[in-house]
Amino acid sequence: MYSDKVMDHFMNPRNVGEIENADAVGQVGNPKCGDIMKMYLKIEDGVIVDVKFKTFGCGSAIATSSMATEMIMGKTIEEALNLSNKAVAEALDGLPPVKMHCSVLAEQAVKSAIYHYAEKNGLYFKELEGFDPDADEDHHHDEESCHI
Amino acid sequence: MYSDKVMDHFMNPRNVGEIENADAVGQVGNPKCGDIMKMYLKIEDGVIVDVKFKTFGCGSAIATSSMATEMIMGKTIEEALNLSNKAVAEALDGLPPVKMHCSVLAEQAVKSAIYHYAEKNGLYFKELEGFDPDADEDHHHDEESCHI
Amino acid sequence: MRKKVYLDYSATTPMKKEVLDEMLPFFNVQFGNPSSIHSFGRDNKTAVAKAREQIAKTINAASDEIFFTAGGSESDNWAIKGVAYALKEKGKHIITSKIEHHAVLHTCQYLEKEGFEVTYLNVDAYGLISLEELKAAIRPDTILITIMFANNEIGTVEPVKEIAAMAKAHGITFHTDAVQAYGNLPIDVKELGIDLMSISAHKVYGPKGIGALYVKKGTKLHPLIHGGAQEKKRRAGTENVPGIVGFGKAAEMAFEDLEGHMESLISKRDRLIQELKERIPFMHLNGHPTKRLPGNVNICIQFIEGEALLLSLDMVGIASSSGSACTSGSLDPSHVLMAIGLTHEVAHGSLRITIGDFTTDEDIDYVIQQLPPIVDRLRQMSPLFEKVKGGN
Amino acid sequence: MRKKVYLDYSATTPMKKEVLDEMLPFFNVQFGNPSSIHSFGRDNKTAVAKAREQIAKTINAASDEIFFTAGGSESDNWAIKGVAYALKEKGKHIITSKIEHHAVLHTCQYLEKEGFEVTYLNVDAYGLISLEELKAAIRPDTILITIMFANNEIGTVEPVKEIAAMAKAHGITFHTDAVQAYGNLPIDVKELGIDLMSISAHKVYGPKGIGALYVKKGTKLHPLIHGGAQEKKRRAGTENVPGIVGFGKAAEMAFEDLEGHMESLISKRDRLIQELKERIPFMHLNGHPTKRLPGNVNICIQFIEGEALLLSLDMVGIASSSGSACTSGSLDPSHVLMAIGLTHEVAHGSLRITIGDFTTDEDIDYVIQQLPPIVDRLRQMSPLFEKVKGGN
Ligand SMILES: Cc1ncc(COP(=O)(O)O)c(C=O)c1O
Ligand SMILES: Cc1ncc(COP(=O)(O)O)c(C=O)c1O
Repeated sequence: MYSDKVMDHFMNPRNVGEIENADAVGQVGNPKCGDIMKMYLKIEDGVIVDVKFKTFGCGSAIATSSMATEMIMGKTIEEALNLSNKAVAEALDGLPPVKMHCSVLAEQAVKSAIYHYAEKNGLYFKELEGFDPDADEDHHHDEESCHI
Repeated sequence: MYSDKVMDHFMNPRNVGEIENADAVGQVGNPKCGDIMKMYLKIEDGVIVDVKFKTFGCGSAIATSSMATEMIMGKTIEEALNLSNKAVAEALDGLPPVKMHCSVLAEQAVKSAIYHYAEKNGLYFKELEGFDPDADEDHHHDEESCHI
Repeated sequence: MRKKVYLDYSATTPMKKEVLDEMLPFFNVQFGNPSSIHSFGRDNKTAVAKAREQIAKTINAASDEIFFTAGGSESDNWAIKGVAYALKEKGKHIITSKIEHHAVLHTCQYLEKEGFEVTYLNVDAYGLISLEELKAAIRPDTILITIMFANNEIGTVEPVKEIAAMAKAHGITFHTDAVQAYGNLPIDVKELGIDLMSISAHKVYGPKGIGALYVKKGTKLHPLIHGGAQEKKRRAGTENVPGIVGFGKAAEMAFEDLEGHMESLISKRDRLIQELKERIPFMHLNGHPTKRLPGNVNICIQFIEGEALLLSLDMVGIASSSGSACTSGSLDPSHVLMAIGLTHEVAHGSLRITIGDFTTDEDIDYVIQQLPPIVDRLRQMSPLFEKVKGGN
Repeated sequence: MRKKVYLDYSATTPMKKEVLDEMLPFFNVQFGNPSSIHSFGRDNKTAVAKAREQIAKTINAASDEIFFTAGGSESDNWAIKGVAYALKEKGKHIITSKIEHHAVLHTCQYLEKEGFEVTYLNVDAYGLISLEELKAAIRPDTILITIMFANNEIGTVEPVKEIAAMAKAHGITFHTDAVQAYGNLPIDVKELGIDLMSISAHKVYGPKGIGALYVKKGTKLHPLIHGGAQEKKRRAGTENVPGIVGFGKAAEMAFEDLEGHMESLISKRDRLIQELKERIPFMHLNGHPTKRLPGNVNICIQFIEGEALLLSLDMVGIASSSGSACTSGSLDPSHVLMAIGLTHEVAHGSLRITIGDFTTDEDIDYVIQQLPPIVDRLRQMSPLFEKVKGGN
């Protein structure tokens, strides 16, 4: 079902945990739908110098969180914002079709953290235009529609 | 499916053939329905001294014809008329339910032969009361109703 | 031991050893439910996918157009009821033929009781439907044409491509019961234009209790068995993994050398027909002489009755049938033999000998040697034959 | 080789060796079609009759009340649609519960689209239906009550006898899906008053792809699969002889010492529940503590998600499930867990461990040893657990 890479990142996830006094924290997902991702960033001079995550969710949710943290570590904010869910999935040698939404969550967790960071620091990133950190919650008014 | 007795009488039928100048001949059944029995009797002093049959039909039709000839051989006409289909079937150690009509045909073939004998010789047998040698044919106006 | 010659391949086939070998691990080693996430189940998902691919290949279908069922009868029921209920708002008229297998006929008759209308096409003396009659039967409310690929009793092969083309021209779904044709004739569903096709494993040296329905992508069809999400939610029930794996292997093997298989059967078939004709008077072949299943011999032997013939053959170890195996519970002559215009008397004397991959030339010789004296013996007992002899 | 512990017996069971041994000859030696007259077929008729008798005995039915199908799903579909269409002139209302298997639920939902009305009874926190609610749901046009014998996810055993009595008092046909109960609980269909009952072989160490429907004599029921005269004309299709023979043997074996089987499973089950409770905080048992299948353990482990749990267990060789195996294709939390009132969050953390005849005490020990650290590890990663710890 899962690639070896997914299983590796699930069994040995990188960067699990919290960052005390993180510069940016973002959380996406909904416990109703069975997955929540929380991302902590430490940012220095526009560069992500540390990142941690906590995830409640299935194997691929944990694996994509782990992979996403690896992919943005040491990157600039702009680079991190350009991280696409497809790139995360590809880095994991692919995900089963029903699990692609997990990679979307990972992308959004990063964006959400940076969104709050930008808000707090009065910064503007064109990559965040149109991004709504609460969009995911809204999706779920209809409980039937988790993971569409 | 069939008892050993049935298979024996089917594979080695007794009294197959015709009797030239038979005293009594009876035929019942209908080729449409897949079985015809023809019974030939030689009768002396009210006793059946010889009997032969020819049958077009399934295994149990042949076996019941054979068994019926054995059972009436040497018997008086009255005794032969009292031969019931159940007795024939029992003598064969039973027949499958769907094949019970074959034993009925055997009983009727005997009755039919004696019926014509009685007609020709102006005899009366109370056992034949109500017997209609053509009844079987009548059943089959409706082609669907072979072997009810 | 007494000689045993199995010549009833159209009723069912022995499973090939290679098929059994493939199946064995799935009974108690790799036994998991394919829907499960753990390793016992995951491997089986792969095994099922492989079998689906094996079967798809043999008929030039995509593997996601193959849906496993419990056999030919379920496939027929699913296809016919599935289309009928899915399209009932569009129309309620179905066209079929008079010589279909009971799995098709009785399903159609059931639908008649439920408010559908069914036209049963006639066939000619060979068992072929008429394309003109089919065309004339098509109505604006016709939703389904279901005509068998090849007949199980008399072996006649119907003009499937032409029927499919006509169905397509009128926007009507076309189903064909290919239970007998599959593995015995080349079938390219795309080239032939088939929308739905029923097949069954036990007719091609695979296991009993497993079949498939080919469903062309986009075909509207209600499920017959609702429930779990198996078979892409179109046919529920825990997958019969050993059966599916066995079917896959059997399918693959059946098409490894289809040409060779056909040639070998046809030559044995035609020799048997020829030799019997020369030895048995008042006998004739049912079905079409050439548009016919490679392994099918169906003859009527006059003045005697089929069951007596079967029993006598069985006593010398030859297994054959008289009419469809499925109908042997009934005593009415076969509806197929009636449809090709035989009288009841003649139809009662029908004998079907169907040959297959394990049939040898010696087996054919054995039948040629054994059948004529049996016919003689039974005719000597028959009051119908008497008259014929008298007339000689 | 890595340790492998199969604890998903409710999804499917490995076939017992004795069952396979019984089946083997029917694949390619005694392989005939039971409908055939010749010796290859005749013997198989006997084999099928024997299996029918074996199964009938286990539930105190007459053997002509047992009809073979392709599995539990087909049996459920047949029973429900069969009664619905047979009695639709009398009424179009059906009563079932919210915790039925999808084979029942989706069939009922299909019938709703076809013009029937269905009442889905609630269950309490244990998964038990309420007899009062059932009584209140009965209408003059109610034709069928279908309530499962025991639930496949949480193991709860329903008050079948009382339901049957109520159905009978109102002249309503009663069907029960006993796919999980059969072989794990004593079932006397006469004493319980059951009209129709679905069972499936692969849940009792028999083959996949074979099941049965018990049909009490006189029960009005349309066929689901029309065609040949098999199964007394009520279920068409060449008999899956090896499957049927295997089912017969498996049934016989399952009831040789049902008491012993139950005792052994219950003691392992209760020990596992107890030990896990002591080791894992924020965990609770789903389903009824005693009115429960002997082999069923179903727990919710808060703050973590079921699939992650399953995968982690799989990595140490433990096969288990989260919700019904059939529903694992979907990502929605199980409808059963919703029906007993769990929140989505909690339901997502469900784990079903089902034990069976090959489960040893060491297997139980292994789970007790392996599960708690896995839970710990996943909770350490969970943002939901964070808060709880904070609150401590
Ligand atoms: C309660 C219940 N009903 C029906 C079924 C369906 O049985 P099968 O998978 O044999 O079709 C199952 C198992 O999947 C079940 O647990
Ligand atoms: C033409 C045809 N259709 C359907 C069937 C039914 O297939 P099954 O017995 O696998 O259900 C058969 C064989 O019995 C058949 O010959």
